[in-house]
Amino acid sequence: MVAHNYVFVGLLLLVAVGFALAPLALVALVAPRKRSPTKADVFECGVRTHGETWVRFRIQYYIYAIMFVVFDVETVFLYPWAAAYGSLGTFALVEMTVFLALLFAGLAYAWAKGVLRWA
Amino acid sequence: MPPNVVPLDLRDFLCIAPALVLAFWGLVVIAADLGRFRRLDPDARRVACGRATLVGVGLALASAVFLAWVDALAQSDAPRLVALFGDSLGGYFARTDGLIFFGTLARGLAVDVLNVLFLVLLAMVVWMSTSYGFTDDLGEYFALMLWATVGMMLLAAAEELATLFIALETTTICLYLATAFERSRRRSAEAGLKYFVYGSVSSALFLYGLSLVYGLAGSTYFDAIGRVLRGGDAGLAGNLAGASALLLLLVGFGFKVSAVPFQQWVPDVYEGAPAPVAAWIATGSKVASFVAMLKVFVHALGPWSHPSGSVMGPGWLGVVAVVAAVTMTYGNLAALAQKDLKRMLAYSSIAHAGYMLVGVAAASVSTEGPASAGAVVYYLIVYALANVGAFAVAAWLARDKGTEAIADLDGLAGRSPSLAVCIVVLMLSLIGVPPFAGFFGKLYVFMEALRQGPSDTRIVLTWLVALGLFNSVVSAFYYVRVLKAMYLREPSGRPIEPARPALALPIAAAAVLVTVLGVVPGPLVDLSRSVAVPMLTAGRLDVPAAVDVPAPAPPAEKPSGVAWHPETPTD
Amino acid sequence: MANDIPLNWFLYFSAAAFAIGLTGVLLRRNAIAVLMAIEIMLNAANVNLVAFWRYGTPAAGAGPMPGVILALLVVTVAAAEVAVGIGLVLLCYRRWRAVDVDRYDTLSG
Amino acid sequence: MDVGTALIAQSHRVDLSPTTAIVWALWLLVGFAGIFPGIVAYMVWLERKVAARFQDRIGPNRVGPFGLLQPIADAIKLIVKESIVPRPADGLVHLLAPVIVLASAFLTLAVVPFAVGLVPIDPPSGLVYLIAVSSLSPLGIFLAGWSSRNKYSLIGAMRAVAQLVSYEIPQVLATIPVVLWAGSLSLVSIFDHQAKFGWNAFTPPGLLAFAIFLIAGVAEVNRTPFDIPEAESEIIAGYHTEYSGMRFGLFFLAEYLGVFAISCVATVLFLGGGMPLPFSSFPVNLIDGSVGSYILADAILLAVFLAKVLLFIFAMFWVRATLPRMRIDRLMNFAWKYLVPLCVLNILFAAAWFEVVVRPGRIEAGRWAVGMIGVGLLTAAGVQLVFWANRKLAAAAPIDADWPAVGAARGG
Amino acid sequence: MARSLFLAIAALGLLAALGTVLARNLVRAALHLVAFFFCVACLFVMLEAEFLAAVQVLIYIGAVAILLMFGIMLTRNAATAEADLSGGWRVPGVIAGLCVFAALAFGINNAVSPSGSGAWSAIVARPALEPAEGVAWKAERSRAIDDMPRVVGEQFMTRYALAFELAGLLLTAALVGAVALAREEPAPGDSEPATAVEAEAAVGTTP
Repeated sequence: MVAHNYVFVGLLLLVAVGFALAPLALVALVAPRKRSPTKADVFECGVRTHGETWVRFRIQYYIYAIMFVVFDVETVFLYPWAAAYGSLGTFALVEMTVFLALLFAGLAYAWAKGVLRWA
Repeated sequence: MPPNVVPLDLRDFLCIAPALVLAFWGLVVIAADLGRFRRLDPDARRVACGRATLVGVGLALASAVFLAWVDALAQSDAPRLVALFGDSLGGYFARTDGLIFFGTLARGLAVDVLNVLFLVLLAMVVWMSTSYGFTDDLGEYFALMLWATVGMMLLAAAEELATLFIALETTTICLYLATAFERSRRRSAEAGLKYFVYGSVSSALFLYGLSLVYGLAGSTYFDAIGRVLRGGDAGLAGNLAGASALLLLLVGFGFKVSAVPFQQWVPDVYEGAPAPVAAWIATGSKVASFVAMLKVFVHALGPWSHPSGSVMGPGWLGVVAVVAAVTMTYGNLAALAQKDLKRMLAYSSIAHAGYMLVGVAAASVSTEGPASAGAVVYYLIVYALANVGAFAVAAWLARDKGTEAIADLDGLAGRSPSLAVCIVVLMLSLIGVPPFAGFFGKLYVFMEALRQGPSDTRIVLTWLVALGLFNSVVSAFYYVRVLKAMYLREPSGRPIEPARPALALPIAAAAVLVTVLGVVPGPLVDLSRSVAVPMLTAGRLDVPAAVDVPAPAPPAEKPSGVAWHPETPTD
Repeated sequence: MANDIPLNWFLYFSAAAFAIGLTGVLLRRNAIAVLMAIEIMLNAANVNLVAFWRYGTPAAGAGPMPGVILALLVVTVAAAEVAVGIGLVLLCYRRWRAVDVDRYDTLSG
Repeated sequence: MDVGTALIAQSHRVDLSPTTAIVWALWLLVGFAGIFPGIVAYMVWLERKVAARFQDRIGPNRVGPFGLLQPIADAIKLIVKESIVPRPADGLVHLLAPVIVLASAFLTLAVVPFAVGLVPIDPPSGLVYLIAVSSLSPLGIFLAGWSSRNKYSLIGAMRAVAQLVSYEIPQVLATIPVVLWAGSLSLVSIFDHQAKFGWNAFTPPGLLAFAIFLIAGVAEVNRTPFDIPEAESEIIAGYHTEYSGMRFGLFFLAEYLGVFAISCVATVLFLGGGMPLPFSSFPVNLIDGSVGSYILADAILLAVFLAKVLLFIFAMFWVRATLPRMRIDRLMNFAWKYLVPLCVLNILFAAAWFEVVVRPGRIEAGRWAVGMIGVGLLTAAGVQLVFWANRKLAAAAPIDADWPAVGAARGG
Repeated sequence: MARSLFLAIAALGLLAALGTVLARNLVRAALHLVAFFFCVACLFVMLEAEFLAAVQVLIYIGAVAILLMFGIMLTRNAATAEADLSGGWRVPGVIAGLCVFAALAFGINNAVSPSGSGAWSAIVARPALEPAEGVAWKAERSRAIDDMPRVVGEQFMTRYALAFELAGLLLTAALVGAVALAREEPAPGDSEPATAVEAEAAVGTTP
């Protein structure tokens, strides 16, 4: 059954987490621990940290993120289509072409608008 | 082996040609704006974009009219269709089942009439958008308006919840964005965010209700839901899950049609949005939502309206009646205090939602079946026409003053006498003064409400009508303020400039249409009645259109369509 | 996986998540936090849809998986809503330098 | 427990009995926990050796013969080093971040069919699972940068995430043709399909998809020339600036595990998994149902599989030793303006290939030739089109004025 | 076994949801949200909709969460992205939430079907699946579970073709609108520093 697979995934997840944590536990036992205020400072090329951590990011990040989200959702529609394509007729190709064209138009729009330019 | 997949009939796309044209045209407008029109100066670019958009709307309108003609022909003279278009296409057009895309969408005259309405309104809205420059992103703006219309058309035609949901979201998401398009002003961005927050919360609530309905009925098709619900008698009485589902759906639709208590966003959004967008939210979105609401509540959930024959009993009829009463009273009273034209129109549109909800309530208990929903359709048409005109006035003010205070209209009659007359007509129609169409809209809704149903529902509806009449009188006060400003006051500051055609034409066209429909209401009333029937019975081939009799029980070998009925352990 | 989880359990979970999301919408002032609460509500509805699909008996002619399809559409809509919502938040932020819904006060209502 | 039975049952996709399933799962888990980190450790060794050769050095040579014990020494060093967490850091999230990244790389490997029956799980939507778990790593990277409370970490993390998500799209879209031809999202079905129709990379759209997948894959694991996120000359060490000792080691491990996983996935999707010959189902057709035949076939498959993976890994080291880092703007441009349009076109080419060659159900020489030439020309034209359009657009508009073609056109 | 697993996942999920709503730090809230999404994905697996589970992880955790994080980073001081809970609304908000839950819980508990028989609470077992024979819908659903991506594809290409295309339109509209709105207006006095790092780091501390 389908869900059996995911028991394994769950176990694997545990293994992965364990695999990550085990050496860290070992580190906690073995490694030296000498705290000092300077050491615990945030690293800034040897300069004392000033100001807050936050920097104002450019809006580009959002634009790329939104394009990513849109195309990611698109794949959710593309995969089932691709899997079913063999058992469907031409109409499936037509529909998908329309869908792809719509999404591609979004990309072309962002392109033409000049927002795909970093810096 | 996978069973053979029933292929999609690509001819189905012909029936949504107007929507397809608009969807495609949105891309065309963006491309034109980014390409050809980029170098024009702002005013010329705006006009060019607007004209380009109008061309698309015109194409869509042509296809919608063509489809209306075809569908009318299918009812009257089907063989001729076959003769005209050949066996394949003509035979397809002549089909009368009224459903396409595997039953998820309706086709037919009802859809065509609504499409024509949407397109006419859209043309006015697009035209008035060219009157003043509120955004730099013109191509995007017009495309979003077109795509919102696509959503509205399909929302009004949806016969199934998944399609309904995605169409609803397409509409509202486009409108959230369009609301925030006025870059020069903070309030536009704020209105967009407010609209978004309220809207997405309400659609989350709506979705939850929808999921419960799906669970209860086991299907997402309106007709199948109706059939399942007709099979039982529980109604809301013993079924808190059903009650929650209904209330949540009501929240969703209540938000979209701006019924109290889900109206908080309305004044702010109408005020903050650019006037054409506000016009489109107030008319197009409202029309589509009301049609969808009629379908969901009367067609799918109709059996739950008043299951035990008592209006205050456990059905949604009582809830809707209360909401309608509160909505119209609140809208009218709040509108009295407004000094800003768009806020006044916002509250008045809340009030109109109240009147139309009376019509929804009436349609569900009608003695003459779905035909009485025609009253709501008629009301929607005249309301939308008058309101588009009124918002064009707001756009006029926004163009010259940047704000929309009613006081800015002072003394308009002296300078633009003909337009002032048009505005008078629009206001009178909104009040419901004969002989304008608004009067017949109200009359018709109230008449339907009065002649409905068994005695106990009749009492409640009678009270509703009485309240509605009282409210109409109240509404006269604030609409008349506009007239008073135009005719009785002298302009205090700089008077507004005369309207250019982009503003004058929508106002005049709306006024003319409202007058014509008021003087000769017959044809449109008949049309509304006749389209309301297929609208609310699509897919219901077993039921005669006029009478709402319970469907025969589903065949015995099927598991009775009950979603959660425990499987008997025999298998 | 054994078939012994009652349908109700899924529904309770989803109802609780939905209520929490709704509470979040009412409690939070930060627009992005409101957005997150809305996502919780949408997910709750999705759990409902899929649970009804898996446990329920479909009405005739409804297709094999209306619940799943609806859930996928909801995922799409949710993604689009977040994209649009954050866009609007950014727009407002640029105007006000604040994300609290309460602080936007140009409109009187 | 009888491994052979489990093998056969798995490859015939029969439900195992619970005990067999559990024991089999434990075997596989042991394999996962034991073998892959070992492989990764020696990948590091290999990289150092390879890089050294490219730079005319010897590389690690002190610890053990040929420096073979170097990875162990490295591990010990990482363990005994102090793990410094900056004072203002968000402790729990700081710990969680590398765990997420590592788990993402680990979980990816769960669906890889290393050989017949030697696949931990084969869910019907395996490829979506694969993409889904691999899309967890941007989250971990972001959290690493955010939790450190360091400007450079945060900038590095934001850049890394922007890059990862940009290249995830072409990577995902490049797998669509494969799914389309196999008619399934299960990686085993994709393997089966290639046993029947030849390796996917040996078709025109498949080749294009393969190339795109590889490029995007290299970017997904942040390796040169796409290692902007940890561009040490620009932003210190990117998102893991504030990581030291074993916690840094986990990121390191995850990166190499990622390289390994990407190579495995590319092998399965495009190079016919462990099959040594492109148009023959050679070791698979040895299987006659006996345990011995399974073991034999699997031995061959596994050996070839690892050889192919090694080839990929070597290629990545080669690229790293040869190419400089790309500038971030060009990096993003390349993903969105070249790869994504190409992928979208390629999906249509893949549909054409399906109609011509795959639809009949088996390879026919005539149709295959027609497909190779027709679809091949189509694909080549598509590539030309995208590059031409990019050049054209870059030259026409002030947009992308910094793109090399334009720079050249304007005389520098 | 399955029941206790369910209870554990559900409890975790609800805790995560609560964390999302209550966490003051926005990134922490988003992290809780990710945990909630993950629990929902686990529930989808328990409902044998593993395709949806994968999609849930892919879209919500892989994309939506990232977008939310970017949104948080772009609007506020990341380290102190504290968000106050609304003061005046706290009590009514909690009461409203509790009321909604109570209503829904009663509804779930007492749900009477339209035909008047049975209740949700009576369902323990899911309908068994019969691969080939049996009632048509059972075979249909069994295929849907075993081969979900393909069946979803078939459904989207046929029955829900319109919803599918509309989804595409919706995504495009969201992209176009959001890009148009978020696009940086080229301000005249705004001279950007030469390199990316400077641009990002220099603005630094101005709140």
